[in-house]
Amino acid sequence: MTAQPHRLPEGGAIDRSRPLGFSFNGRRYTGFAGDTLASALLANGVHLVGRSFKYHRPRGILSAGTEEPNAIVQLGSGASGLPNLKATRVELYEGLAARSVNCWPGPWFDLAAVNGFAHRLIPAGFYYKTFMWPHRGWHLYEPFIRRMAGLGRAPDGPDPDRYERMNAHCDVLVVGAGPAGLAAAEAAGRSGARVILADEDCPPGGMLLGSADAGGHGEATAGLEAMDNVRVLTRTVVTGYYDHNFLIALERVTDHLGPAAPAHLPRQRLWRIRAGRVVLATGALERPLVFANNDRPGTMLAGAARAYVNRFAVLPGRRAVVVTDNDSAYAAALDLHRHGVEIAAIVDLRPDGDGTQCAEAREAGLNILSGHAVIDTAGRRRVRAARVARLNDDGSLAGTVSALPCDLIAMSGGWSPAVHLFSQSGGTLRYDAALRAFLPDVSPQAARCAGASNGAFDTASCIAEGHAAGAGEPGAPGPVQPAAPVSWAVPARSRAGEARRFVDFQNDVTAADIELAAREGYESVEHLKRYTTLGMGTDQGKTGNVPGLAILAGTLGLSIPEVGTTTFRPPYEPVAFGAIAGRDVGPLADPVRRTPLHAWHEENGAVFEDVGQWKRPFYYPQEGETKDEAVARECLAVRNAAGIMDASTLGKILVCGPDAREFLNRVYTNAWDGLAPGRCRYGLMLGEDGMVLDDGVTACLSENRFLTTTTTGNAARVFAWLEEWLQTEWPDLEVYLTSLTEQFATVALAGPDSRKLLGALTDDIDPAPDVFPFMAWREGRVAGLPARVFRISYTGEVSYEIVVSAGDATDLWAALMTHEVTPFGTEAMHVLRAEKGYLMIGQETDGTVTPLDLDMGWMLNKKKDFIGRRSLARSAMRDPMRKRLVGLRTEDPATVLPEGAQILAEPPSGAPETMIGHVTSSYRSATLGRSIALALVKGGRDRAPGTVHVPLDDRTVRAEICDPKFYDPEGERLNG
Amino acid sequence: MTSPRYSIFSLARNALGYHRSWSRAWRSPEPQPSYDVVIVGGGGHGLATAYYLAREHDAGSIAVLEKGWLGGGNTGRNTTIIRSNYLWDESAHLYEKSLKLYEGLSRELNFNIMLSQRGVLNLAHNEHDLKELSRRVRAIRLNGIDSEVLDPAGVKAEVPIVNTSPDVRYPILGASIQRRGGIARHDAVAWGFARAADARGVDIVQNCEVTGIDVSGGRVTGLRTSRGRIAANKVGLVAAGHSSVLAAMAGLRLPIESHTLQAMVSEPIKPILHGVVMSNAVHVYVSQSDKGELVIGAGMDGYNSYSQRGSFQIVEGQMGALVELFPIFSRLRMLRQWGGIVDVCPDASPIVGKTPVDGLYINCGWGTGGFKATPGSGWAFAHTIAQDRPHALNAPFALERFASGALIDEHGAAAVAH
Amino acid sequence: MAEPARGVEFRVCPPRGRIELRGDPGDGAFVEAASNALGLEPPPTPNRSRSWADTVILWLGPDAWLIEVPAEAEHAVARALEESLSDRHASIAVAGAGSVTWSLTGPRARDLLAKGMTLDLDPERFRAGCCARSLLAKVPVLLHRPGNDPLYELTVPRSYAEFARDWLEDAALEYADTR
Amino acid sequence: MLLIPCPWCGERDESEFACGGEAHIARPPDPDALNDAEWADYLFMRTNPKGSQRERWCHTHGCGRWFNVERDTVTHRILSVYRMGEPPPKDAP
Ligand SMILES: Cc1cc2nc3c(=O)[nH]c(=O)nc-3n(C[C@H](O)[C@H](O)[C@H](O)COP(=O)(O)OP(=O)(O)OC[C@H]3O[C@@H](n4cnc5c(N)ncnc54)[C@H](O)[C@@H]3O)c2cc1C
Ligand SMILES: NC(=O)c1ccc[n+]([C@@H]2O[C@H](COP(=O)([O-])OP(=O)(O)OC[C@H]3O[C@@H](n4cnc5c(N)ncnc54)[C@H](O)[C@@H]3O)[C@@H](O)[C@H]2O)c1
Ligand SMILES: Cc1cc2nc3c(=O)[nH]c(=O)nc-3n(C[C@H](O)[C@H](O)[C@H](O)COP(=O)(O)O)c2cc1C
Ligand SMILES: [Zn+2]
Repeated sequence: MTAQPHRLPEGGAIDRSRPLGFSFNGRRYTGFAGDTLASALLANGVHLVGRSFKYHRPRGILSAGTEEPNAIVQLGSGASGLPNLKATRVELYEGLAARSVNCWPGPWFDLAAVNGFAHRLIPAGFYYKTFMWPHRGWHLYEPFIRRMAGLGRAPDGPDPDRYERMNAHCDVLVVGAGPAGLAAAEAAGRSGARVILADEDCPPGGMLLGSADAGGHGEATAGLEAMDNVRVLTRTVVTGYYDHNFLIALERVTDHLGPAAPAHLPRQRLWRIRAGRVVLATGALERPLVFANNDRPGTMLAGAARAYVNRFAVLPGRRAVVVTDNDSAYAAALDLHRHGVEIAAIVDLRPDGDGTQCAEAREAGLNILSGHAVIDTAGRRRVRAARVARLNDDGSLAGTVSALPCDLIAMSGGWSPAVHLFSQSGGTLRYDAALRAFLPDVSPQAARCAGASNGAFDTASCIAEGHAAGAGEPGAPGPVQPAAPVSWAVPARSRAGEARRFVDFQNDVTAADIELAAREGYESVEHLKRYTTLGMGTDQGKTGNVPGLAILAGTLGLSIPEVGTTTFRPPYEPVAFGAIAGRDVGPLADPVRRTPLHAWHEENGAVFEDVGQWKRPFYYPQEGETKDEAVARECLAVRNAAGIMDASTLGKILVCGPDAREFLNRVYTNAWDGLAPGRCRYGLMLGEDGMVLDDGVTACLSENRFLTTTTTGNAARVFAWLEEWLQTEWPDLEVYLTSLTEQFATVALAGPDSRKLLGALTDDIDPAPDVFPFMAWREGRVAGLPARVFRISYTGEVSYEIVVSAGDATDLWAALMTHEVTPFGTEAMHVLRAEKGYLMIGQETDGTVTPLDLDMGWMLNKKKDFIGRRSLARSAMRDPMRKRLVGLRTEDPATVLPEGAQILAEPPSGAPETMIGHVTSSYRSATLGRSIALALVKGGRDRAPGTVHVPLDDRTVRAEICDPKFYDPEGERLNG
Repeated sequence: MTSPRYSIFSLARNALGYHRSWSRAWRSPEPQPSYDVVIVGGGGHGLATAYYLAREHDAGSIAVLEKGWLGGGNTGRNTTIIRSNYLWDESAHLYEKSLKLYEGLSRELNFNIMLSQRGVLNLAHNEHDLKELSRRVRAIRLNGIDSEVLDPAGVKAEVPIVNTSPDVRYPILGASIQRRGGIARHDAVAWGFARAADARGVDIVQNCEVTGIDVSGGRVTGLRTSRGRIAANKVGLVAAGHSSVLAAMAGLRLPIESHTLQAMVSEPIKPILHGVVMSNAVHVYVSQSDKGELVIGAGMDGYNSYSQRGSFQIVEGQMGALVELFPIFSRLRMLRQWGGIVDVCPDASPIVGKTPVDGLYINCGWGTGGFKATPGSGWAFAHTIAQDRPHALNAPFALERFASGALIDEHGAAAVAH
Repeated sequence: MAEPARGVEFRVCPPRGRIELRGDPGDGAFVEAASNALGLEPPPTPNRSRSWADTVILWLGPDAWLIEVPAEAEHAVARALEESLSDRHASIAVAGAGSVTWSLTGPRARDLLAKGMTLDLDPERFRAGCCARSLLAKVPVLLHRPGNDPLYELTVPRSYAEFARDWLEDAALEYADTR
Repeated sequence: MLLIPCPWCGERDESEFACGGEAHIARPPDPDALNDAEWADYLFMRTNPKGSQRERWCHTHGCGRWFNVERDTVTHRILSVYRMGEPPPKDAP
């Protein structure tokens, strides 16, 4: 096995029959199925994996899990590259190609390591104190700082992978499949509850996988798989805990397969889980010890070293110093020893280690140095020796320092229960001085921790707690271990050494930085975090936060609970943006709404406009036509002959009931009392603030039934608005609303020929103006189809809106097209209505415009109350200098003002100018052979006749205020 | 009380002593029994108010009371976008004043707030957006503020990684850009103002929650706090998300609702995005911090909240939009998400001015966009408190506008939170 | 056994008649008149359907129902309702052309829907005879479980139909083959 | 992500609902009787409490009904739900 010199000849949960080739920084290696990238690198003797964020110090592998701060790699390249992955969480596959991040040319020799020499100049927060020269000079420095910062690189193309989202419901969600989680899932499963058990690792087993006494969990898993009410999700990290027991989990569906992933499967699946109750059996995370140069490759957590030998059959070193302030590292020492690692010493910070553990270690012949500490290390790219000294009772250094040669330092600074999700749930934490850990206290949600995440650190109580939690029974408090004197940071021999005691490995935050922050007044733990960046790396301080805040507490002379923790926030483990977006990307990014005539428009070359989610034909260019030419042609066709437009997107609401009329009276500004069946009326709707909300035509179908039309963009909003008033304010009104927008298609037929055309298409509707006047509607058959025809006009021409069942729309359109008609789009409609000075909601209005501003005071009925009326009486609404609607004629008829252009009373004289209004609509009118514009101008038509000035980019255009009815002001053509 | 000047030289000098002799950036004083002016709320706006009061006015003794840690409110959790391209004159003038102050702030405070004027783009995705954008840019320019319109090619030139393909669900049809806009280091703004205010004698009292406001004869007389009663002649409420709660202590009702606004950061990556990109239509905005994370925001949660926790669906919408705009971000990962409590007014403009209670002033309602206003708001509010009348810059933003109807509707500017 | 089933079988249902009925279920006369016209009482229980012969009535809201009838009967049934309810406060609207209905069957039909819907579709909870309005991938839909086969009927507003179909087909790629 | 108990449909995901803000703000029966400030109070002023708030929600993408919810604005716990027109339950736990 020379290819993997540090692989044990047997053992481990790896599949030796499946060797896998992979590369790291361009060099080729082999590992086995079941390896992580980290374990495979260790098997090949690679400890130096990357460089740190700020000082570019050589870094190795600290952990064997998600808490990893150091071993950050870039996977793959190009569009499918993945930055910032933790080597400890990447499962090995054939062909995997990884690189170190944030170092150049590589981790072995990294140019930016000069930062390390400047270490002393750039402590925490140095950038706040400098880079202020010259005045506004930050932009000179920023690019350099930016280039130094950041870890991996973003892919360089669109993501080739798919992501899915899945909604799931369960009675019990169990997070974590260690002994506690397995027991919980089993107990909950037996009760018949719907259970989901999720674990970020694969296979299930939790810490058992990494301990020598593995086994047992296999059986438990098999038992679970036999229950149909239990769903086991492996490679699934529960990463966010939101309100009302909503959690998200990310399943890595094919990440571990690499290029062999089947194409039809998503790379990842985001589970959105609504759980009745949640059992958090998320285990505990081991903490590093803080001593000088504790970051050299070859220094790792004791539990991780143990996992590497047991689970992966990898020797993380040949000669180890185990350093600890608690019992758990003894098991690691023993396991390492059993697998042939020479234990140079177990260095125990406590004056006397625990009896049983010590005894076992002594029995095995291990050298135990109680009351000692590792105070420094030697080596550069790999640890060569641990410097060990005796500690006084107060934690200060005593006696001489000896160097213990070693290539592995396995350290344990105690365990932090993984309370992240519990805390995200809104749960409070309490500090347990005996365990030296924050434990879950009370959650406002149905959440409960079990096992190591609840402070139970032996397997039997984990199982017992898991069982109780799964079954929903009260749990018994676990055994409490005796308090141990502890030093959260081992002093160093020199000040330089003190400044190299790392707490947050990824962001290079040292104990000295924490002390500096405290000294400068950044005393709150939240200030500490933001000033030093402690815990802000990709690991979110899973290992370093507790030692960090403990050091702060020590510096300030406060207790640890007084200092408290920073806020735990989702996600527990980072989640790809693509996985959150799921399939809401590309053409599926947002629903598209299409009218029944969409296919025809598409086939006939329509250019579409997005109006909300709708696709509407904007104009229909013919071969070689520009937009302006097409629009002009369409407009002229309507003015001179006939045009048809798809108006199906207009909102249609059936208002039905004995109080329908009264209801309309309240929601529209005008009165509806006199509207007889067969007739329609234009209505204006305000918000309660008096601002114009929407407009449209309402037809009286029968005494108690009205059909109301809304603008396209406001259809849903108006429907909701009306329902809201009915249900919440006027439940006594007997009115029912039904949306008929989808049921009917509307085709507007407009132009002087339209009456004749309609006549040709119907036998039972007499279009003669005296029997079918303006603002009337008739029911009958058009082109043989049952239809309602409304004689209303938005173009100023004789015009009809023909409303048929959506299923009949294409037949109607086809029948119309057999005549001399020109299809026209929304842009021509905009021009035609502007020629008439008709307002368009959203263009002349923007939520700040009242009917008075639009000179539509005549629409305000004086005899009744209506929504928004009172607001129109407020003092600011009566200001004569409010902006009001006018027409504008440019001096030069060829000049088309840009919409949105601002208007001045005087020629521009230099900013800031006094603006008196703006152009709301502006077009070239083919009918009139000149430009026209509508505008909102202070004082409105009180300024007419008068000249205003419209500054454009390169010149100022003069224009005359005029009546906004540019075309046929008397409205004769309506009856034409 | 003078703290040493910060410079590369003081940094080097201190390095020799292993940084053991830096003094506190601000003191941690016990609250005095009485002050001439008490500012409630140690966010950027409150600290800036205290600073300008101490620097530009003869206001007597000043304290800032903060219930938690200074800068821990929205100042410490915003997406740091700074710009002054507002539609209405009133807003444009106020935000531009603020931007101007920002431009000299690192020097002024002797604290590097890392103002990075990298340009802010607002994208347009449909005809209606384009028209709005044209209107806005023209108004802004006539107010003497820089702003330009970009076509899709111009957008691509500014931000090469943005997807300007016409074949997407909501293609980019254009954009406006304010080149003087950008981002700044939010915490540094709070800390810099705190340090500078402290140096001018302002007492900044943290962990001091105001629990009651004493009013007698229509005049404010003092405050009850978690650290005892503090008498005051004048009180400025600058408590952002908690404004309604404080106003209620003085018997006032405000046209304000508190909502959660969420934000998130990605893992840090090498520089990839230079400017700040915002899109109202698809609802997302993003910039890359100097540390390398993408800082991303979107719209507010739809219900009132004082929880600093939001709903995941907002994040999902935000990510859909982001990946649409920047397909190459799909494989980057969300590192952390959080929420802040924003105080929103019906017209999406702030309230800065006097209240019906004598000696009680209010500065609130900045909603989703007040970080950019921090120095300007503090400057104008300090004037208002010191002179007992609003400055011309903030006079239009009085509470009375809700009765008169003279609202300053900036929904267009704030349709997306920023 | 037949051929190995595809994960989801997805079919467009033939056009059907639909009528949206609104009225007060507390008004006995309304219920009686509606029942007389329909031969079936509008279900008073939220999110339940009721069916007899060709007629299905789905609960949409506390005073709203969707009546499904054969396409050719749509207008006749609407007229019958109108007549029978002429003296009651009620609203009757023909709505058949406004939406399309698809049926979904197969072992992965539930998973397919769960990708886009937040409803709890557990077969024990969303049983035969259950119906609900909700959202599927931001599209307002009406989901109905008429019986055990077809498992689900999904009714989508007409304007969204093409989008929703694209979405479902894309979502089903993963289940194209369960072999 | 809230789980809102619609009085008709039972618990449904927040995405199906729209929040209508503070409840029980009745429209003044005679708006003309109010001065501008009083009208502004109805239009704009809100209690915006920190803690329990009575507010209106609509099950927009479900049964379409508006109803009242009593919810804690800090914990987001839903304390009670009652239909339009019903009085708020007293002393919800
Ligand atoms: C996610 C998010 C993104 C944003 N993005 C941007 C952006 O990109 N650009 C932009 O311009 N704006 C943005 N904003 C808005 C901006 O953050 C705020 O408008 C601004 O920071 C408000 O500052 P402030 O000082 O008024 O409030 P805060 O910083 O919130 O300060 C108010 C302080 O009052 C304290 N307080 C409250 N009650 C009491 C009491 N009873 N006693 C004592 N103290 C009290 C609070 O603890 C708090 O510290 C964003 C906001 C959020 C939440
Ligand atoms: N002091 C000590 O000696 C000590 C300390 C800690 C743990 N232990 C041992 O560790 C074991 C603890 O058992 P346990 O079941 O409580 O924990 P565990 O660590 O065995 O299992 C936790 C499981 O949760 C998974 N997990 C964590 N967070 C997750 C998330 N967000 N989403 C999905 N999965 C997640 C992990 O992958 C792991 O498999 C016991 O055997 C105990 O003896 C000992
Ligand atoms: C501009 C900005 C950048 C941030 N960058 C990071 C970051 O790099 N890493 C990190 O963990 N959090 C980052 N945060 C988020 C903070 O950790 C924190 O979540 C936020 O300030 C809200 O505070 P809270 O989560 O303590 O409530 C950033 C926040 C802001 C506003
Ligand atoms: Zn409902």
